[in-house]
Amino acid sequence: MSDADDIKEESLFEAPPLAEQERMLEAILFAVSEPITLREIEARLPHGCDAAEAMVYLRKRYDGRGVQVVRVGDAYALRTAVDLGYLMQKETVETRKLSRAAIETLAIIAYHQPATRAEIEEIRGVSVSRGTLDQLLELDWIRFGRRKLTPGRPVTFVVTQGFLAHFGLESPRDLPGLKELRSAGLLESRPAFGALPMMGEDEDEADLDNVAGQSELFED
Amino acid sequence: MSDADDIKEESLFEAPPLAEQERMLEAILFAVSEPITLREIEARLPHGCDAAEAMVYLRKRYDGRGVQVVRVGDAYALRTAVDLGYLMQKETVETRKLSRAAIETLAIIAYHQPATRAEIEEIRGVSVSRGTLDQLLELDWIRFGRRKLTPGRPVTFVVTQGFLAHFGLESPRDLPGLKELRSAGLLESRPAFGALPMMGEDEDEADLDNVAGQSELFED
Amino acid sequence: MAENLFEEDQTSVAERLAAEALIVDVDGFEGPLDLLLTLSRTQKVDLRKISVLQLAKQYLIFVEKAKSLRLELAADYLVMAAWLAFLKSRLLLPPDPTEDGPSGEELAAHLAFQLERLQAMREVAARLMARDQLGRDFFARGQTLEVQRTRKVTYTATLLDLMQGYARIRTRDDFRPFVMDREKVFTMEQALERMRGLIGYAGEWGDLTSYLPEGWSDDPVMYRSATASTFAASLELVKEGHLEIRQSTSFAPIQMRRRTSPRE
Repeated sequence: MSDADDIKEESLFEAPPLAEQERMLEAILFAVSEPITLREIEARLPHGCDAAEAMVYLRKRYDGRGVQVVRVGDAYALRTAVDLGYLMQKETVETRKLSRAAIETLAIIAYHQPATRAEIEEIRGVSVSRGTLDQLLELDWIRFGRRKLTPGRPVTFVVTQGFLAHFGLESPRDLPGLKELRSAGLLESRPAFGALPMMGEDEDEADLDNVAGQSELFED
Repeated sequence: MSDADDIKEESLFEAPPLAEQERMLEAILFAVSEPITLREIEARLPHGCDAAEAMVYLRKRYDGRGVQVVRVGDAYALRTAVDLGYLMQKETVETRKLSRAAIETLAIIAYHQPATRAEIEEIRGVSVSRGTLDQLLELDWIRFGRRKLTPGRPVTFVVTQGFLAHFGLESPRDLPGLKELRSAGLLESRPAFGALPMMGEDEDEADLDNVAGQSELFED
Repeated sequence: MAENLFEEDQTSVAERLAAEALIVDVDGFEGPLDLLLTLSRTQKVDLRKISVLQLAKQYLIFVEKAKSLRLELAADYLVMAAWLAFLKSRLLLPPDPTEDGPSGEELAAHLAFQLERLQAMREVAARLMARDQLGRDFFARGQTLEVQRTRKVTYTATLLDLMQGYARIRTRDDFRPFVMDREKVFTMEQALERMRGLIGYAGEWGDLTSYLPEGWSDDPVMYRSATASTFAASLELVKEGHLEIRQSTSFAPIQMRRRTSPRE
């Protein structure tokens, strides 16, 4: 291929001006409604576009508006400004009220992730009912993480992007009070030298159950 | 109610500044699932807001952006800019091979055009299903030609520009002839028969069928 | 959350509520740890400075009370009671140097840690739920997905496919119009085709039967069909002036030869 050809080819794929890229980004964010990553955005944009740069401009443009560009994990989404929520009473979705057990289980997974079922039970002092985890899984707020490299290779739970999106968190690091909990040593798993008796048998059972039921899915 | 009360009420419900009204309008337009009228918007906005005026500003703000405020009847909605619609299409193209029946039918039409259905059937030795012709019509590879000036005035089929474009032909005459097919090794054993025996009655029958089925559509 | 209320300074109310809770809401406790946490609140101190000994006593009193009220306690409450009784004795008696395992203080510290951790998790859970939530405080776009996922099926065929298709038809071994597509029928068209190819060589009178196609003489049905069509084809060729045909008497063999001179 000659030099002339090269030049021609380049000009064929020249990226649109940044202002246009910003428009495109805006349209895509608007259209998808679910958080979308820069990589996914770039896959939709014409060749040569820089989604990250366009995003900087777009976020600036929406600063202080009624609609906001929010970050969810490594993805972005458009959401109405929080202070205007009261205008959207009709749009409010009545979510099934979560049980206290479900809320606590969710918090434990979020703050201790990856968390095994045994760990959740140890913290709460009661066994976790299957229904609780099922409900959280169904809400797409938790998912299975990697198996722990401890005897029995128990499955773990982690929170999802859906969880972050729902609670308006950019990342799990933004969980309220995370720093304080950590500095207070409350997120460490201390060896429980058989302190509380009721866990022992129960824990094992739950793990065996997990291993049997999900080994195909999460063995890695 | 006294005048004093009126004044007091008004001041109590002083409308937010226009910029704020615009933010509210923006959030509402974004969150609602259907286009919304100014009246409905005002019902959601705090007392004293002027949705129409805020709308003017909001539309101006979105002018030229990737998202547009569009009017739908007497309602408004946010939509992605029309020129960016292509970014929102995720097309999965599935390519399938044309069926043998369709290829043969197409070939007969191409080589014998204009060809009646009866002629196609005669050459293929089996009846041509309606679906096959429909498929070819839908692909825009064949179209209806003039009716034949034979008893029953059967419709004929000819190939289209789309056909020529797809197969890289300038004209139907560019189709390789039998001789060329043979020399290219595409025709194996025997030489083609001379005249194809035409079955008089049959043709008529099929044509009558055609006429009955399609007279509304193709009578010219 | 209800627990947070207890930490306010209206202790009398909180105490009353807690006392009530102990009796009435036994089933409402989420396990012994939850009960211990509730009991610990009556100590009104930082959980780290809690008197585990006192807590153990309270718990055991609670269990006794429940028994006297004939409340059925789940097994794990009783197991916890036994463990706390053990812990209490450990904390009260001077440590036995011959005994292995953690000291009473270590066990107590761990229990305090567990209570503090559970309390902390409840607090952050409450903070988490108090956050602005999607669909309640902030909203995603209301209109349904605009991204079109179109599944487009395109049919392809190459010119080669086309030509091969055509070639396939035109070279079909026994190509005949489908209406005559019967194995044992030799059509007049076929016979005509065949005769046309043969008459060039028919200089001498030859029997009709000698013009029958090969393989058609054995089966009577095929023989009849081939004879009839060959005869008809012969007549056609006579009509066209290519052939002469004769028969000496009725049922005598029919003979034919190429016409060399035009008919008079």
